[in-house]
Amino acid sequence: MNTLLPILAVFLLGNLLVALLRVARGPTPADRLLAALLFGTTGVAILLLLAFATASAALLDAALVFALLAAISGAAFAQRAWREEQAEAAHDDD
Amino acid sequence: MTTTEIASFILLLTGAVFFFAGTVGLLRFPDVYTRLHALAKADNLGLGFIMLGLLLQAPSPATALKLVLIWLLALAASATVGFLIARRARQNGIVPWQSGDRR
Amino acid sequence: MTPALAFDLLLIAALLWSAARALITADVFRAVVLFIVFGLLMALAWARLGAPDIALAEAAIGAGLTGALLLDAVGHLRAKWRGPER
Amino acid sequence: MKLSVAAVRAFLWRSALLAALWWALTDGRADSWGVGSVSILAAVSLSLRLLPPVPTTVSRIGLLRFAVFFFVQSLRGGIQVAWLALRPRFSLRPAIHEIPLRLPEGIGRVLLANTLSLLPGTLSVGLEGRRLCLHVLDAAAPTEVEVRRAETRVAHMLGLKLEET
Repeated sequence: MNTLLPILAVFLLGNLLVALLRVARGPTPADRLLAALLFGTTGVAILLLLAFATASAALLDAALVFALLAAISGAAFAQRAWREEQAEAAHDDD
Repeated sequence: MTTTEIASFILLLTGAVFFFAGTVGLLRFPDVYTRLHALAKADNLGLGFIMLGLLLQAPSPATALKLVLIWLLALAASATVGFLIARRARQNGIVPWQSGDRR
Repeated sequence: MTPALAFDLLLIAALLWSAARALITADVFRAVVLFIVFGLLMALAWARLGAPDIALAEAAIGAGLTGALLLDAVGHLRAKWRGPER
Repeated sequence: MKLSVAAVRAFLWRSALLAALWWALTDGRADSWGVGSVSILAAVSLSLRLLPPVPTTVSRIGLLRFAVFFFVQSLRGGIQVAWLALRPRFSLRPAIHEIPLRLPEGIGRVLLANTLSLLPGTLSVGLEGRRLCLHVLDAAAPTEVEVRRAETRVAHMLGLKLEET
């Protein structure tokens, strides 16, 4: 079996975790929700690598769901959860 | 090692390099907008290369098509989410970092 | 150390970290984000344990739907808390 | 719904696309087509109701040219941002540009805004009417030229007419 795939998976997981630590520090809520983007790309890549390393095709479906749901939680955040300062920011928007 | 395996190897490594660059950009860049640049571009390209590398090892054409679909979905998702986050950050009054500011 | 073992150890550490942070954080919004992160990491863990179907369900329900609902709830709560003063 | 040539064409195209999607999702398994054909029919009829067939057609040569343009440019964008992140000396000169679009209202503008986030040096941060706000990594780069090029490609692909601003 290809030994490169598990090594790459570990490397990407390390990347993901370092980035997550950075993202968890903030400082703004927007920085925190970059985690959604991170899982949407790095998480998907890790799942793809795992799917090929263990030859389990079902993990590809999990990767598909990952990409979709990272997008949904990102959109939910931007549209619904974080609009507190909108009122006073509206006038200096343009 | 066949030529296909070598090509797959190189593509996968290139993908890993772009992911690494994306992470470094995320750590070094000063504000949320520049970090979005790093994530939206470098990570998507990294995923694209990983996808291409795995495409060469795909057991069936259907799996290959599914890989491409996953990549396109991830592209559309991160472009959209990136835009939504950037727009909301701007509406909520987060000022972009300027080259004179402290990091 | 084999790559598989390294992967599992990293994943375990990250799971414990995100779970602990989600529990002890005072800020609700931060806790929700950490909960989503925990759910997605848990999905990776199920994938490693050879249960792709549960990984799928965890990502869809645990992280996606619950996460979106919780984020929506945070938005409503904040609007309520801050609404009357402005 | 009145049966017209456009509707029939849209029906056939969408069925073919969704069939290809189903084939990929089920790994080409033959025994899944019973459920698959019912799902495809349901999805096509729903899509025809939610998004009625529109007279604008996607030009195939335009799609191909846009795809090539997009891949080359996103490669450039990724390399540029990777270089900016990895180089030892840190040099960013970000700015916000506001560019009036020539594309008509609708899917074209949204597609352009999303595409620009993946192209070198630009990130869409706002779209109100025809004004597109871009965050750029280098204030001195010829952003407007790049945006116009991408805009032209999108217009060609979707068969849209550019309006003068």
